Amino acid sequence: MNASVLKTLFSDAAYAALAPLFALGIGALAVLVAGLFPLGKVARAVLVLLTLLAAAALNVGMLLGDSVPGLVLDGTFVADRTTAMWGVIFTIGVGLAWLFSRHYYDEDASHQNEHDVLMLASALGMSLMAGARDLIVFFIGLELLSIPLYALAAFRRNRAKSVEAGLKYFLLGAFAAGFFLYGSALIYAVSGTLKLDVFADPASRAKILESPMALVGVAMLTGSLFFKISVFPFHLWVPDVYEGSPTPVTGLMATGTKAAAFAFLLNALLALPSSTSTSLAIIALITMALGNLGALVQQDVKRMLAYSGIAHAGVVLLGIAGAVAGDPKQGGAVQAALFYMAAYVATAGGAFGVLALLERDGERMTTLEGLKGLGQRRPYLAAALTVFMLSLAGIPATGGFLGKWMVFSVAVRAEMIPAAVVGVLLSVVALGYYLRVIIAMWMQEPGEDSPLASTRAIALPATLASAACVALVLVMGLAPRWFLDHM
Amino acid sequence: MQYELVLLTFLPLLGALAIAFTPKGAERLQRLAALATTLVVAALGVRLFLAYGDSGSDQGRFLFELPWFSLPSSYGADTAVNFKLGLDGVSLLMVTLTAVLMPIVILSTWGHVHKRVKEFMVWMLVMQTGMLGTFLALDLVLFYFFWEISLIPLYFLIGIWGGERRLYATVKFFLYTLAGSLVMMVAIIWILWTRGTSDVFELINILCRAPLTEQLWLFAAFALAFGIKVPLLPFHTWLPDAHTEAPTSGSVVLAGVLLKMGTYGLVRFCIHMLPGAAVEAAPVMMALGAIGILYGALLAWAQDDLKRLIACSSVSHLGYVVLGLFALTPAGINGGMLQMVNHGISTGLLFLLVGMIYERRHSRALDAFGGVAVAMPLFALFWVITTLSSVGLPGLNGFVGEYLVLVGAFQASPLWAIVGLSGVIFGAVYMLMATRRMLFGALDKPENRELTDLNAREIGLMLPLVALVVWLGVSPNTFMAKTQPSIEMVNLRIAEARRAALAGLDAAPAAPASQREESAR
Amino acid sequence: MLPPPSHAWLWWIPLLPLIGSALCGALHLATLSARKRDPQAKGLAGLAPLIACAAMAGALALAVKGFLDLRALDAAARVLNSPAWEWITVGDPRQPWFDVDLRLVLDPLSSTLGLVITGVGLLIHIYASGYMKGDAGYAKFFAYLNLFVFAMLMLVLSSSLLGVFVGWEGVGLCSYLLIGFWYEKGWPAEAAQKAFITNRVGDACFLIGSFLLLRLFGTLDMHEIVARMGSDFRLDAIDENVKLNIALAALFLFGGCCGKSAQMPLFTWLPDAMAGPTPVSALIHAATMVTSGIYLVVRLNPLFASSPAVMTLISGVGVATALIGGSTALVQRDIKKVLAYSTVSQLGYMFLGLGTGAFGAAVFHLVTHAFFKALLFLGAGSVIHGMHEEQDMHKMGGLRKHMPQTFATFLAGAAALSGLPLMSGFFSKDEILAHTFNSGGVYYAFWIVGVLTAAMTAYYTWRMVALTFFGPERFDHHHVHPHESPAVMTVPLMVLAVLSVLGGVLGLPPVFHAAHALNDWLAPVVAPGVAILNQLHPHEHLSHATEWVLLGLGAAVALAFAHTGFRTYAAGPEPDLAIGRGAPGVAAFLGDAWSIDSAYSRVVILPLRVFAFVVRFIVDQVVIDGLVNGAGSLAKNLALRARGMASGQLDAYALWMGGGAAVISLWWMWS
Amino acid sequence: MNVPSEHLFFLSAGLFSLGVLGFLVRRNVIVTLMCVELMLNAANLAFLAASRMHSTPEALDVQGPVFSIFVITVAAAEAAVGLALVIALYRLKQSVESDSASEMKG
Repeated sequence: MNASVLKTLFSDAAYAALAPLFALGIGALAVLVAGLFPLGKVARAVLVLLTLLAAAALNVGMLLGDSVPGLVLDGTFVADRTTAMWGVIFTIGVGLAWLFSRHYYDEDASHQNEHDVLMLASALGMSLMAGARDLIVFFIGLELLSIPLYALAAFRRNRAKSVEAGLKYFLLGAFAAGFFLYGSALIYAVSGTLKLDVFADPASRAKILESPMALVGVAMLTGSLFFKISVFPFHLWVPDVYEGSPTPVTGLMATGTKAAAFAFLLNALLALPSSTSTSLAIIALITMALGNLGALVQQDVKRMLAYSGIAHAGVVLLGIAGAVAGDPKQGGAVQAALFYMAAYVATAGGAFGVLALLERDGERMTTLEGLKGLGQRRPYLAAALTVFMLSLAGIPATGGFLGKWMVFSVAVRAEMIPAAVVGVLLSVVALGYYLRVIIAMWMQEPGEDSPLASTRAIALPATLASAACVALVLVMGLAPRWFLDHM
Repeated sequence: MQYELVLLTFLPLLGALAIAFTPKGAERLQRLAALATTLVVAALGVRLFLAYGDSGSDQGRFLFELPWFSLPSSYGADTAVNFKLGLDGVSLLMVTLTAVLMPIVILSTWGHVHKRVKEFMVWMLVMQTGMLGTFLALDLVLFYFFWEISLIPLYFLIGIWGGERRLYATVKFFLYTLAGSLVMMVAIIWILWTRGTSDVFELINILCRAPLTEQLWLFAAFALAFGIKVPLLPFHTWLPDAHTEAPTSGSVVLAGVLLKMGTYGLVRFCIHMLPGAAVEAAPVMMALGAIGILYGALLAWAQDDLKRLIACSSVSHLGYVVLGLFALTPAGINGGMLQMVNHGISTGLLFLLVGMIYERRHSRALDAFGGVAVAMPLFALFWVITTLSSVGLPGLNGFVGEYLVLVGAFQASPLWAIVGLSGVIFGAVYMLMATRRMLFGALDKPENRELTDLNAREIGLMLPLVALVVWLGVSPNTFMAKTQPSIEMVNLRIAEARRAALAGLDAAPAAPASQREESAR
Repeated sequence: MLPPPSHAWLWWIPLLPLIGSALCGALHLATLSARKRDPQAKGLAGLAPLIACAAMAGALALAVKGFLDLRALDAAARVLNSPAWEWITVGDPRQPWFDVDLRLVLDPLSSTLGLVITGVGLLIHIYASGYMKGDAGYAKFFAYLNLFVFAMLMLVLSSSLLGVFVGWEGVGLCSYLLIGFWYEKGWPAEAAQKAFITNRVGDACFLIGSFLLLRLFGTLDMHEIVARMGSDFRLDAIDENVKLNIALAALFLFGGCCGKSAQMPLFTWLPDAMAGPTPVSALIHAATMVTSGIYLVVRLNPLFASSPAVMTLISGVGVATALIGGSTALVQRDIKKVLAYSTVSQLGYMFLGLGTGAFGAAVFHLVTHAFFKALLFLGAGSVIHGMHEEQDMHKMGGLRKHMPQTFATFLAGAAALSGLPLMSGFFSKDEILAHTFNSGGVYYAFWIVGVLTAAMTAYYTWRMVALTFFGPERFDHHHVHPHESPAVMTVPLMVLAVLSVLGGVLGLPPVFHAAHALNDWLAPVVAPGVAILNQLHPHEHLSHATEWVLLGLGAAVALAFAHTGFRTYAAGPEPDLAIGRGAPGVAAFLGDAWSIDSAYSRVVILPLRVFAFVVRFIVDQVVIDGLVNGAGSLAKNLALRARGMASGQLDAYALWMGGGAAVISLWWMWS
Repeated sequence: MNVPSEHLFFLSAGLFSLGVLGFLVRRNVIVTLMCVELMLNAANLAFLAASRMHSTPEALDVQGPVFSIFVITVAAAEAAVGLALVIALYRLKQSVESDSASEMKG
């Protein structure tokens, strides 16, 4: 390998493309190193914040800039407006999780530094996944995201639930990774390449997919991605892991991980033959049904939101199925999924964040019983959670509504109207449990054993984060033009 | 650009925001602020009504239009979704009714809302914005926005200030109505994608030429959403529950305005936008309307809870509206439109009255009363006037609408008109039964002896409505003259569709190219 | 066609009572608020009768002016037209799809009715100011009464069928309010409800009739309809389908008349309506409202005349109602009930006459009946008043000594009702029977029943007179002190007595070689119908000889049965008890008006009520709402089942994943 | 030595299946972890086999070997995290059976 090759590989465009990743990576290392020095809490926080802001700024710069680097590194990584938008979404997701984690681990505060590093590393993984045009790159990104999350899930290692969550996530995640690798190997065996652009040309795609081996490979790959985005029948880990993990981490899993997996899935769409659209749609509908039904009987709001997340994954998958079937609108599915996930990150991130805040008052606060009368005790928190619930339910004036609209639009455009109708009707079931949260907060008096009014003030970072989520959700619902134009 | 409609629509929301930031205990301030806001809105509404002449553009007046965002369409350019508000003959009466009814409703809360006043007023005002927006929106997406948003305030109003089974009722209401709306959403998505515009009047011009099968599918989706909202038999079961549990003011708004969103939608979209399908589906819709009249009346007759009885009577009365609209004759449509207003006024009054007696007696069971007229003669006076308006006595508002509906329906289908006519009889049966059991007879129950008659506030808030009852009954032309040009446009479309159907043609499918030209305007 | 609308003053005829009503209503409200401070306060309620009577007098004066104006015109041109109130306009006002213009039209028919309404009405108002004195709702009563007169005048003056309907329902409303005037007693409220709802059944028929007319003629203006019946709707110019539609319209309109005029099968409300104060019974349930059905048929006479089957039906219904009413009146103990069933019966006569095409005769009987039945009701009211609200004739007797003026006037009314020779009722009833006899065919049977009913009428009338005013005094002297009513009540009685006795001069039979004033007066109105009837089956006028025979027969029957009735009961009510002992079944059957009302309760109302509950509890709650709630519980059940999937076991989760991947692979390979 | 590539694929498929099966039936978390390793290495084998298939004597297809190296690296990291979790589990439950980590369900 000579210098000229390296020069073409690491061109200016490549540096530009990778700049956000560098920012995150350097930041993560810096925070890690900073842990060695007796720096104040604030200083370390500033460091994390700076890292995230830098990454976000670089992404936004790419989003608004005149030109984008495009495919770099021999076509294994892409940096365009879409990945930049994903990058913004990831940084927001991680930033939210980080902000809400500020005062979460009172008893484990000594490891806050490691926690922050892991979070930043996972952000790096997400960005890598979103830009990956090569299975190797994607795998590295995936593991860079997953391994920190395994650790984060079990971060409260003195609690059985947390460790159980970490273990389950880890084992099943590794299991899924095995599928991913084997699937990649099969595709590689047939096509002779690990780059995704081999699927871009319809002729070569058709040739590859003629081979059953490649089809099995694609199926295994898809299955492992389904695991990350929590689609039936790969979704079962989600409730347990979400429930057991520390709530800010759950928020991160629900938002960032899922968004990253979707980002790659949309890139990998080309690999899926249009004949799979029916099966994808059916899987999507089953996922929505199981997610919504599962949530319907939960008492713990965290677990309920886990199931709700499954259902939401089903919704996006329906859009993807539409795209696979043939969305006459070029890039429509990507736009829809981006918008949907952006709204979902703000919404679910905010919702888990509020739950994290409530949890400090005692574990039971995240149950429906514990939420009773919250509207009277803490009207602002309750109002924020209400907005999030309405957005999750897809009620207008929230980002969730327009996201739902756009995703179902994809299905309608692909003329999968029966699936779209069943899908929207399943979201009525979903409303059933979102309303229960609202009912508990506003319409029921606190029970006898409900927690008393908390005297603890809410920390500034969390307040800011919640307010930002509410604002984002509402802006996306009411004035979505900017987002739509940039997605 | 004219800002009247924006002001009208969002003034309540501003008021709500202002009230939200008042201190917690300042109930008097909150009540007065809400009242003041709604009074200003009512004044604006009346001004618009008066300024709305009987000639002018029929594609929306006082137009306000701002580009909002765009969504994909099957044409090169994206579908521009505009924030477009406009008033026309179809929405005029409903907008005015919404504006005028709200101060009355707010004033009525003095008597029955004692907890969490601030929140109550906020939700009431938010609801007004939602309702006005629904009626004024001349963009399909915007319409859907407001349509769904207006569910939330009522959800809270019933859920927080409702009766014993309020949670059941409010969830049922929300889920049921939403289920229908979501199917409509799919239809709207389809329209936007295939037609490349979301402007209501453009779509009205485009979709009437859509193939009949497509029209019928779209019709089914829209009619389901509106039918549930109306509510049309057999989708009505949420209504009695919601009404029974809602606080008085919630019931008044629900009956007075919210249900009309459904009938408004039927006129605006199912009939005007999809005339071909409307002509095809008219027999079914008329049948549902007519059977609904009878069914609701029988249901009401078998109730012992006063409020539930009136709720069931709503099913019956709205059956008239649907019967009239889908007669698809000028008389029927005019009657249906008028009947919407009439029902809003008279059923609103009935709910107010039930609320007033409930505040005093804490019971709504018919058996708990008897001889109330002796203790509360003024209450009895208002009740009887309202009852008569509700049963359609000539000279009061109910009659004109009912008669036009039946005339129109008879032209289209004597059978369903006669079935609907049974409502004239049964309407009297249940209303007079309720009146007799509550007002008349001996004042023999000790709890009833202590009842005090209506006070000045209660009389004052009902007087405007009673005046409307008489005015609409004696001079309906004041109102019909204004709506007439717009309804004439609907009639034209129906006539075209009828001709097409008679000619045995699938409503001539226009070439996509010409549609594009039209939408490109 | 109508003359130009130049008589705006016509509006004042109904408006004066309306204003009076509003003023009296205001007085009542003022009284109510005064009573809040002092429960015994009367406030200004005492002014109410003055206002009401003034309004009535004004209306009467205008009606008289109208009558005189009409008289001054040529017979063919006797129509006064008022400007229209454009009530309902659907579509462009210049070329509406459908419009209703309310205009008032005074012609000989509406003028006659208007005079009766305002004239008899005024007398009853005056009477009521004495009768109702001291009642808590004194002012309210006059507000209702004036409102009634307004509605009744709208009914007879409107040229549009919908205008008629305004009055039609308006009088129904006032009837409801006035029957239930003493609602705190309970049963008047029930009677009121029954009256309103039974009338509504008729009103629904009326509406169907109006729809059919609208479909046929494209207008609801009755003068136009009548005119067109003579032009483009001539029987020889239309096909069977149109004929059928005309017949249907006539049939449904007659259905409406059955409700309002208490004919079979809808007559059952009228006897119950006696729960109202007696002046109400006199005004509404004898003199005016119940005759609106007759008015409507006469007004639309060519329409009815064109459908012979409907005409026969009208006669049949009329005569059947007459028989049922008359026979029921035979055994009633309540004096007002006797009069009520008598009214039902007399209305039956009027319809019998209408069915034979004797429109003039029917109106003639309407007018005389208004006089004598109002008189009898007011007399009965005077008796009841004097007897401290006692209505049972078995507890009366010998009252002629205590209330001489009432007694004397009552006798005049009884004579007229029973058709004693030369009384007003004699001529009007005879004219109807003569027409029936002359119609031949099935009408002979009707005639026989008519004569039979006439006999019954004479019998029960004089039974009533005997039981009330003759025989031993059967009341408790300690508690009841019968007394004559004040002048304000007896003077109207006297006026009415004079009218009852002399009313016959309006329509002397041809054999008297005098002009039949009323028939001549009404001729322009009824001419189209009569022409059609003559065209359908021309028949000769009765010969003078036959007419003498019929007159004689009528007189003989009346005298004989009046005598029998009087003699049987002159000594007291024992014969009643004897019938009760001898033939309890018959007595009960007749006393209960042939058990028709209870049959309705069993066959119509009860099943409907049961059906309503079935709808509520089974159809609505179990089936429809069951489906809705079922969807909810289905979701919940499914959810509980789906829950088992998440067992918490790692290997189970992995199995799902592995299996899922395998299935997806196979699926994709296979498809 | 000229083993046909197909044989290598069969071997790797067998190893992978073995890993999956082991994952499914064994309860001991450490054994499960080993099974995962087996799956990863089966994939590695497949990568290398494929690489051999696509390589010509002139040009080696490096994608497969590169991926394998990454996989080995990642597997090491995974093992580190995994074993740490096992220790945490053991500290809390005194057991390394996966059954002991099934508190949350439903």
